[in-house]
Amino acid sequence: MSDAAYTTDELMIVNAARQLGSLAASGHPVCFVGIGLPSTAANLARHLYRPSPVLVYESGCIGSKPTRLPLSIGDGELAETADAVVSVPEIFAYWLQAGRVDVGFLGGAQLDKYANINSTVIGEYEHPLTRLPGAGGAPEIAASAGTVMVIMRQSKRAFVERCDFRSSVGYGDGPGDRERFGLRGGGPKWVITDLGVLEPDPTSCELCMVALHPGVTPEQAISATGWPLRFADALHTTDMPTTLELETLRELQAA
Amino acid sequence: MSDAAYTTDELMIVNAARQLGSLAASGHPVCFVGIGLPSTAANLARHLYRPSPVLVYESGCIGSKPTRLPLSIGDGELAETADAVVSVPEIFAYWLQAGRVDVGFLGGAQLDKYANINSTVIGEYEHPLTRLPGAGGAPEIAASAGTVMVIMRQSKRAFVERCDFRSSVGYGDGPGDRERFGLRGGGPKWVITDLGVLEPDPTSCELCMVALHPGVTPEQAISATGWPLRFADALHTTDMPTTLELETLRELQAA
Amino acid sequence: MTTICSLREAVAELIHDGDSIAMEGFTHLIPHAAGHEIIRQGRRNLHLVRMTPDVIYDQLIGAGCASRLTFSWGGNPGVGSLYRLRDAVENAWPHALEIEEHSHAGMATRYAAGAANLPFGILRGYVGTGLPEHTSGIKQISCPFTGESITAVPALRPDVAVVHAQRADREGTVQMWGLTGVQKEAVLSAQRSIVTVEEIVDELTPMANSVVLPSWVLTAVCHVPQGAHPSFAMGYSTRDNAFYKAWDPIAKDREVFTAWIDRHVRGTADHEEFCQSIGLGVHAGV
Amino acid sequence: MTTICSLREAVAELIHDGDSIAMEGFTHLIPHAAGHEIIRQGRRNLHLVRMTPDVIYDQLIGAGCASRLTFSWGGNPGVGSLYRLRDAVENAWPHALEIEEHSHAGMATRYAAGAANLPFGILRGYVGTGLPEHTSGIKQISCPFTGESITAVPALRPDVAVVHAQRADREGTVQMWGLTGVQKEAVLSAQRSIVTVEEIVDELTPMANSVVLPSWVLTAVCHVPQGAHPSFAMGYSTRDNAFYKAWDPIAKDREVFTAWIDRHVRGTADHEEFCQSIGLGVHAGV
Repeated sequence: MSDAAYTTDELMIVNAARQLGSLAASGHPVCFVGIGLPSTAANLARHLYRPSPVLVYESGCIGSKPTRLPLSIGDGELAETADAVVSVPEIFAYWLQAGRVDVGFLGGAQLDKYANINSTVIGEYEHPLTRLPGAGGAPEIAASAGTVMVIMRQSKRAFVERCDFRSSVGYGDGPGDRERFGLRGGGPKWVITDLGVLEPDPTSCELCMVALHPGVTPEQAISATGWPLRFADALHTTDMPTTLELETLRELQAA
Repeated sequence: MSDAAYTTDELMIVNAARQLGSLAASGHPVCFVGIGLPSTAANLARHLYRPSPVLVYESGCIGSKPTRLPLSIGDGELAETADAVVSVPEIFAYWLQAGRVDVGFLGGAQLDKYANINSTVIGEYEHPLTRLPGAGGAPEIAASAGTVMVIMRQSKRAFVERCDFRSSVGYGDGPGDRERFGLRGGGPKWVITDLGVLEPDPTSCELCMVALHPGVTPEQAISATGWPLRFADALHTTDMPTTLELETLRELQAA
Repeated sequence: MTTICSLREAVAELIHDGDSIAMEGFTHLIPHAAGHEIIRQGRRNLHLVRMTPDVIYDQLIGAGCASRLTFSWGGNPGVGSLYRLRDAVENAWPHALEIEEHSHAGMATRYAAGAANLPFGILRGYVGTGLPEHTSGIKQISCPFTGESITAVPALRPDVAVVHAQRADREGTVQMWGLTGVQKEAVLSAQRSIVTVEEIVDELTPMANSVVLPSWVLTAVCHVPQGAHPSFAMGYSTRDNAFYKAWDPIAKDREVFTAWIDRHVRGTADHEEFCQSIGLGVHAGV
Repeated sequence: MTTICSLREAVAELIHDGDSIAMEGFTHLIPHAAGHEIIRQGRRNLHLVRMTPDVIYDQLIGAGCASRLTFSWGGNPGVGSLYRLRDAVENAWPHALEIEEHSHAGMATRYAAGAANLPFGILRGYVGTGLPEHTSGIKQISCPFTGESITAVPALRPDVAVVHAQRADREGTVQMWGLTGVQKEAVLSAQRSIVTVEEIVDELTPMANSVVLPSWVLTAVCHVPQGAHPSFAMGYSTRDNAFYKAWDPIAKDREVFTAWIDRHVRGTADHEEFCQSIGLGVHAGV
């Protein structure tokens, strides 16, 4: 299969779904998903892996099993196919904060080398160059989910040395900060990009490239990163999206 | 109608229902009711007065309209006929504590002259002579309901100078205590007994006899009270239960 | 005790210049018709409160109704920016908009505290983010039992809550189902409330996942079919995703936006005329 | 992830001597069969937690299973005293029972805090009563915004929660409806959980006023028809008011009580035999 046979969105979605698949081996991973790539990846994993991931939406749906991809987080299908529908205060208090979510998904406009994310403002807070949507559910997803998966396109503009604003915490300013902040969740474990996969170094907490997608060079990754990018010793290449993965994904998107 | 034509329970129920009826004139009074006499009185008032009282049960039922008297606070009929059924944490937080209840009902083993009530222990707490059920919903009903109606049989053993334990607060040790405790509700306004009706003196907060039931003498009331009982200047006699009141009540009880 | 009245009367009576108003609905059941009526009546200096400002507040902000916004996520879900919100924050157009920014969990906690008549609520949240530096109402307190540090946020007590629901009975008891978000808390936290409904019925039949708000906790109930459009009311309508996409170019340009508001909102007498104006049919019921 | 197993297995596996256990159900859905199984298996030194101890804890206390009780109202509703509870508190029979006493609102707040993974919860409560003097976990804290004094109570985090529900599906997702009290909070606050159900079905059809607990938050689900008796399960059974009244003379006397427990609980192998023993028919389903 040639490069042109899939889009970079599909590539990111397939790789995110695979990570969920690897977690599925030890039981249904409970995923707290937002709309867009995370929801698509989690739904793809639900079709590909057993035990299948459990989807929790911040709109209050627990265990949704949509047959088509939801267009918004409040899509009627999500409520209709859910095991339970609860209030928004409850979903955050009894489910996310309580530590019942295994994997949270985040994205944003900026990501720094400690996996902190900015989805609030570019520029100064009081006089922003660009006013972004804001933190939404991210601060508490980043704090309380068992692990966090970040899905973002890699570029010098987005992958920055330091975020203009910290909407959600990855590893703060480095080792020990999560503990200092009293954050219960494990923090970001995987950053899935259009170029490959980054993971935090276990010692320094700095995001390092652990895999590149087929055909991507280390130089491309370096030039798409705003900090001096390090690579894992065992840098590997991700598997090409399989026909099954792509067909399942496309059927889902066409439904 | 002779004395023997009604029981003292009926007398208390009818008089409690009348108080709710007088509140109904200014809109549906929202009543937080326990099982027993309060529930019976509130249901009687629901049949006799318009706008009818709204019944809220601590089991989570809001706006129950039982056709027969519930035997327990968790009677199926209460849930089936309710406008809404909510959780127990919600009924206490969003409804009682929020100040949405106009009238709370209380009773107990002991009542003192400042309308504090004991339903916890007779004797010392650590070595009780009699262990009673405990406070239940009473502390927060007494604190947060707009007003409180107490229904209790009057006797020297029950109407005491000072309660052995304070399960719920009336006026504490006198004027100013409710404010000092930060209690939002207005406190007990009526004590309906088998002998008559007591109300707190507006200045001293001490419970005074404002009415006696037909045929009851002041001496009877004095000898059934453990503190030097005072009487209102305008002491009146309650109206005899009417045929309509008694028939409606008995139909309810027979249903 | 609630009154069943027209939306025009409810807004005229209950929403005043300078009020704080919470119009809630999490994607589902967003009270758009009420937002339009506020624009029609020309309210000013409103303090808008809402977890997800969305298109409904983009319109109110662009129309000059608001001077303050309390929120946690301000975008057009699945589409992109709220350009009127951005223009107000970035360029003070049509005038400056003061913002007070929280997280979703924090906003939900604040509404719940308001509904429970508590002065504050607590959560594990915000710590390590940039929010506490810029938002004054975020403080750390110690657990009196464990000494652990926990975040406190002040209760929300808006002057008015506005929500949309599927139906009400003739006494004004309201029933909504499906995703009901933070609407119960918004209504119970507010001093006054307006509920627009798709339908008024003789009797509310029980529904799964439904929230019922008794008439006696509501101030006004208004019969406004399609009152959530372009959001939806499960059982009555579906989300008009095309409208959300079409909003993007309208909101991007001040003049296009103003012309749209003038024509479809200010230029119509009520929601029925608005629906005709944008070519939206009114459904036949559930 | 839940396991569907027998109640005997669930109790053997999940409830240990010395555990704190919360068996909840507010009049409706009280897990009596599970209480009997705990007596049968002879657990000791349990810390019993429950808003309304009721007949279920009267039996556990009288059978010598408990050394501690956390509660807010201990009576036989509509009937009178819990004589075994009283005998333990007043006379230390069969042995001393340490008590920790709260109000209903406080207990509900404590469960909700536990379910939300907060170390404490806040309410307007207890002030001016005798409870704070005798119960250590009641403290006043200041609102960090208004300075107002508010009551804090520690979260409840029982080792095991035990509840009864109408039904579960074959994966162990549980559905209960009608009055559901504080059961969701009890289950979500506990480390482990056991749910007994009237029926196991292929599919859970949606019901009004229902609470659904997904299989993955539960530890064990057990099929125990009539498992709430003498309490009830709406749609399956009605409250056995005669039993509650009949309990009064049984509980009043130590020997009569012990004989009853020996014969009907210790002398039966499981709930089915118990039902036969007391002459209770098992219903045919919803």
